[in-house]
Amino acid sequence: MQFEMSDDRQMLQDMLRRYLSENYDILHRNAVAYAAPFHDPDRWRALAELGVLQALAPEAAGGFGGEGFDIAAVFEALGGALCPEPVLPVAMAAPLLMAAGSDLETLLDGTRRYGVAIGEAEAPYSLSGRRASHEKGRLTGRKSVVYGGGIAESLLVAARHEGGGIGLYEVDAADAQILPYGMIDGGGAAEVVLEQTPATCLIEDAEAALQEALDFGALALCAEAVGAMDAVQAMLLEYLKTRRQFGVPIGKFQVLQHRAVDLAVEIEQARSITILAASRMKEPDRSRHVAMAKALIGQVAVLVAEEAIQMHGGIAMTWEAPVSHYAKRLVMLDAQLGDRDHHLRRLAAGYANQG
Amino acid sequence: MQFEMSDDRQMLQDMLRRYLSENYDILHRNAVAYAAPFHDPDRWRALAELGVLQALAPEAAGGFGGEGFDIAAVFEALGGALCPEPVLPVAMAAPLLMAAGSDLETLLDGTRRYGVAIGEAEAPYSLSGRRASHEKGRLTGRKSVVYGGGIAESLLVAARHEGGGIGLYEVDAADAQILPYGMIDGGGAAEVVLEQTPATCLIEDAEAALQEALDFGALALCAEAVGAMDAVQAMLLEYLKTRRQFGVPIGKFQVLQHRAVDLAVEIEQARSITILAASRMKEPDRSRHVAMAKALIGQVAVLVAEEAIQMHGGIAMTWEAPVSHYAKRLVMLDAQLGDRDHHLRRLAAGYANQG
Amino acid sequence: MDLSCSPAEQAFQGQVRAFLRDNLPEDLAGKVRGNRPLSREDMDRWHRILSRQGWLGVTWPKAFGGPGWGAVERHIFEEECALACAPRIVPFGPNMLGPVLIKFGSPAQQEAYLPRILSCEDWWCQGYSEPGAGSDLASLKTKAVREGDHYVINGQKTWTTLGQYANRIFCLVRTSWEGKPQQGISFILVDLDTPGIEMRPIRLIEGGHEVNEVFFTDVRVPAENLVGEENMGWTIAKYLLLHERTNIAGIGFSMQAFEALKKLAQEVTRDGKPLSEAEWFATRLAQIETDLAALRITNLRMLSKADKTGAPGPESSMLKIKGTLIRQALTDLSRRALGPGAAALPGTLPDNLGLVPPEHEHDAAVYFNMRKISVYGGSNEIQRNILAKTLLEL
Amino acid sequence: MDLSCSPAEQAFQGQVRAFLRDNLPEDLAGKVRGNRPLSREDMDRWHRILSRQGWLGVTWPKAFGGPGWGAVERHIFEEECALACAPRIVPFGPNMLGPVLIKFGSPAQQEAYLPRILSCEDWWCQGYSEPGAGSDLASLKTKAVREGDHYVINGQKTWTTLGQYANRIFCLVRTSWEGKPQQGISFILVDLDTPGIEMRPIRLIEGGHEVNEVFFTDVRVPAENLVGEENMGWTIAKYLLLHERTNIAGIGFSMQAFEALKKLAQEVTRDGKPLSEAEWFATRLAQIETDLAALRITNLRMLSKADKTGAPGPESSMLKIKGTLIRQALTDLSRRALGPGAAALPGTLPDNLGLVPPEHEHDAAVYFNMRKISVYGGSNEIQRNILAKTLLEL
Repeated sequence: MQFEMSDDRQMLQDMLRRYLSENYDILHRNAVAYAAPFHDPDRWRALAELGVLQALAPEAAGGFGGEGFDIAAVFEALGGALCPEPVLPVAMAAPLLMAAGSDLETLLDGTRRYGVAIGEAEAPYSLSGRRASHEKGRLTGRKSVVYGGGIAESLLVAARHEGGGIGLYEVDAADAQILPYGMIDGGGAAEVVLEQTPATCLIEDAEAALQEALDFGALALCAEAVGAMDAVQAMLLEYLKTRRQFGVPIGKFQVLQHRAVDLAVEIEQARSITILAASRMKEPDRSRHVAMAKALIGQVAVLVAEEAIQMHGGIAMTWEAPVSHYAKRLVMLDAQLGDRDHHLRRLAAGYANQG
Repeated sequence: MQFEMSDDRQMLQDMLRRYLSENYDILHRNAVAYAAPFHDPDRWRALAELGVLQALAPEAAGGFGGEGFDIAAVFEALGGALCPEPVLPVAMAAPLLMAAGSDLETLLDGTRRYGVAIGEAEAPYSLSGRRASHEKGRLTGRKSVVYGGGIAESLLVAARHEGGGIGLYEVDAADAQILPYGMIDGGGAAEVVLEQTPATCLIEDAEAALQEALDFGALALCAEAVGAMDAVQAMLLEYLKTRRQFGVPIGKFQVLQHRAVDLAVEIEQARSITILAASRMKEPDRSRHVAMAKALIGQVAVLVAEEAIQMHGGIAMTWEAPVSHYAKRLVMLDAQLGDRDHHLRRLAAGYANQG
Repeated sequence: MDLSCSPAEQAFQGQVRAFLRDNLPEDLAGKVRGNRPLSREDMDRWHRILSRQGWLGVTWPKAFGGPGWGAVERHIFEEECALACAPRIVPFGPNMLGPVLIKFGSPAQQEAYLPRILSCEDWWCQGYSEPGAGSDLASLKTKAVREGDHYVINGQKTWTTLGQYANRIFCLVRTSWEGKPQQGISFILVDLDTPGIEMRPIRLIEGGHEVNEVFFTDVRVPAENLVGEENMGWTIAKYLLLHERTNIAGIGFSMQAFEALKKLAQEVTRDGKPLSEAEWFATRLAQIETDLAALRITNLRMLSKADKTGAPGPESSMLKIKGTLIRQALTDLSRRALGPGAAALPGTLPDNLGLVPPEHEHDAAVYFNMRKISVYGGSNEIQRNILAKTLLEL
Repeated sequence: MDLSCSPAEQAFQGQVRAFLRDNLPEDLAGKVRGNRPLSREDMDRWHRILSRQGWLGVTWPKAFGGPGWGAVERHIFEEECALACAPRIVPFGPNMLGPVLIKFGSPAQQEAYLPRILSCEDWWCQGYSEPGAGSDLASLKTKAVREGDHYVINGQKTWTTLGQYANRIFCLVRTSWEGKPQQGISFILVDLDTPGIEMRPIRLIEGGHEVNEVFFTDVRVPAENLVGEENMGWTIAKYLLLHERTNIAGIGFSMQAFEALKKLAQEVTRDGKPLSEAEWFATRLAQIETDLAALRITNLRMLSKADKTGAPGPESSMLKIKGTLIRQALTDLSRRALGPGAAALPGTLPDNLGLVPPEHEHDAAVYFNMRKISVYGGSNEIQRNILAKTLLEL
């Protein structure tokens, strides 16, 4: 057993952190994150040139990573800087395109942006219950909250095929009706309305591939959260040490000390479960470990956000304070790709069959 | 609106408190509570003579109370002294015997002790799912954790009748196989094994009467818990003020202050929900309010017990410290007549029908 | 014990309901129901409607133009208003300054300002907090120095809610540096037109503008604007804190929010079933309904006690703590009911998107905005400190 | 990162499993599985089996008769033992005094006592806490006064676990009243046969006898029984606290308890359905399994770090806090799974009652008994104080 990051990954992560701290500071981030198109094409190209996207796919597919710990290294750094660029769809599109035997070159060099359209309004998290459907090369239905959908050129869409199973289809974004909007925690998403929209079938029975993509996406979100939580903890400790009330730094108050300690404990737990999930991405129990990770991350991230606001007091309620933006991201990412309730219930269903 | 106890009830409660503090102190209580028959016949008679049992039934039935606030006044005092005598079966038997049109005299003067046998091992809380059954004047089945069952002379038993509904039957304890045992939080219960046991049918379709008895019993437990929580809070505050560590009373530590405050807030909430339930015992929404009360009491009582132990430190882990016995009672009463999960789920089921 | 309303209370409740039915504009109620921002005109319109009815200064005695209600009547009024989705009364004039002037103001001040509050001519805001002194009011630094018949004020206030709409501000200022820090504080009224005052918006976490910073540079205020004696500001501030914060538990708001949430849970389907029928969600509804039912009784018990003893005790801190936690739990659960669509940013949504029910487009914003209620007005931590000292005597 | 076991680690794990399979008596495992009290003979039997294998002093270097394991091997050993329901090693001799003597003891002390620990001839107990000093060890009062070549000890110790089985006790005693309170403390070894010692049982909340009070009245102890220098007891106590508390998170115990709970949930039916299929119960299982899976990794990460830096950091306090909370959550959920039958008092149950599964008759007692783990060994509050200071530097 050993728990150090490999040198290669460490180098990539350090480089990415440095790039973001120099080129994507919170002011730039907020300017990009809350106004259409919720995306900075120049910085996006730069991220691609750094190899950030290639780190999300294995060598066989033209990348140089693609393992759980590669995803984790990249997204931890993105989370630390609260970067709103749509890297998540890349992490999810890569396993899908690989499963389909498609070429990943334009995905990994950042020149073609993909949206991964799985969720629907009435079935945001579970694969079952898809209503969008495929018939004779055309898709009909509505896919909901497609992250990065507003700027995507290609959409990878999950839809029921004629046989009742769920297939994976590629749609040219120009052929679909795309309704883009911003997110309260930064970045953009879109509703994708399909009405007899031409589509290419990539995989006929795609449940397994879609579950893999969902798992990779969820792992990415967990790592992003860990990066953001570390940043919040640093801000909080700094604040507790410098902000004075009643004549002393507020970090001297035992109640705040204990609450800060409880957060630190939970953040270590969140880091641990993310490491565990990252280590299982090639194993048969991948989904179960990802569900554990996303469930725990959902709990801890919200706790960290709420407690950080409470302990910062009024200042964290302001737009000007970076912690408020981190808090928003930490709370809202629970609702992406399955919230804590969804994943706990998935895990719970696993006990029934063991009798 | 007014929130004062009526003079009569206040007088009864004061008298009962005084009697218990003089005649049922913690040493006597522990001696009775943990050794067969888990019952003190002399003190029992004295309680009956004080009118404690008569307060649990209305005048029409030979008592002088029987309203929600009467139950609450009596059980709050019993809880404050941690009295292990089987008064609960009286509070539950009274509405059952009244619904059956039976005589309550020997119940209310304490000369005949009743056990109310509703729960079964596989259906401890809900009325549906009874397996004990009635056929031609005889009962067969097993009733589980019948409080006071070890010393009861009469048993009021819920069992399925031939038509599939649930009836109420009276069984002479001498005719049943009774397996008595003690409880970890004091007092005694029994398993009641019925094998073609002769029984008198009191009510053919008794669901409504049984639900009423369960609700009165649950209200009694809520009030008992409030009495016990007040006692624990008093012990805790005393301890926080007198126990010194690191040179100061431990009540000066902000962390313990805030945790004691949170307990105080929750205890007031527990008191409020019990008052609310007591006020609704004659209304159509009685069961719903009792479910709310028992659910909240179950949460708060366990919290108070666990926090009181933690803040007392090691001393609360000892048999010698009264707080340990209060803590045991507060935790275990959640499991009587429906725990917090059971009642929350009952309440939850109510939202589905409102369309 | 008798938890039912007396006939008089029932009649009063009927009167309030009838008034709301007949006078609350549906467009205002709709905005409140949908948690959409109210404009100054919206708020003003509702204030004037209440004023015409004589129900704006709900805590005021009749002699000063108030309705002369007791605590229970105020409670009924506030609960009914909240359930009907009436805009809340902006409290600074009617609920805060009004009672202070009635208790501590000179007859001239009462005559000058009280009628203008009821007539909605004046819109007051509050100058309490300072950047360096959030919950620690005693350490405030904005100073007022007496020069002849004026005070000259220099310093900075913050968290001034709706200051952008106000024409006047009441402030706590330091008039003495001697003795304990609490002792040198005074309470003063300032016209916002006075030269040297600058108000700057603070943008909040969810993007809204409801609070401000106020900068004072050599602001000359007539000495007669001092309320009470010099250096008795702490007494006035404590009076305000303890006696006149009506509806501190926000029961009515939570009851309305709970009803909205229950309705939402019946509307939102998840995997083919309404959320209200999903046990994991419905048990949370049940938990909140239970907590809220208990808090409502706790509130009434304390009101009833306050009516008897003449003043609310430190228990009001309990109402603050639990009331804010329940309100926050409600906003949390609403947001979660909406799934990933909750995160859609209101101002950026295409029309008729239908991603979430229209009345819930602001739920995530409200969730973040409502984090403030456990921070301001004495944070929940401060309330616990107070309770430990006063109620538990630790 | 590589979370898989190395081939050497896998081989070691296989060795431990084989040993347990071949040597752990089923009656002992059954008692542990059912949470039934172990007798002195039970514990002693297991100690001797381990001793024969050379695995009793798990933290000891080979030179002193230990196995010379690293942190990961110790972790594997402890986890496997717990999963197999082996009795835990009573830690006072092998895990506490042994390492202290190895680090601070004189050669004579090492020679006299270490072999007797491994041979199970000595059963040590601990004299740390005093009635007035629970978590505040610095304030302890039991005094040892030097008289010639003896120390004369007077005072009282408490919470002496399994002292009723011990023949020796190691104590922290006050040897000086000068300087800071920590500075005047010494660490001394006492034969329990020495005149003037009285041991009295303390009955615990659930009725069990596992701790004691020890009274010292003019107890004369040879001066050579002092470990280290006079007044260096605090250093030794801290060493013990930081370096030698193996398995502080109790992961293995929790893993075993979780498996038992999962099995219980499949056995207990409630209204016609096993609890494991009831979503409200199964989600709690999932929560605990998740917390525990995370803590296991947290533990391994910290072990791995400690193996590199040579000493565990303050992070071990994290393991204590979270480990105890998870163990308590497990006992809580077990008790609740049993419904009202959980309350049945073990000693009073008729034979073959079948009220709850036989292995779970003690679950409520265990729940109450396990409240102690967040109190003793430095309460969780003390651990948070330590972490605030050392890790967060607040």
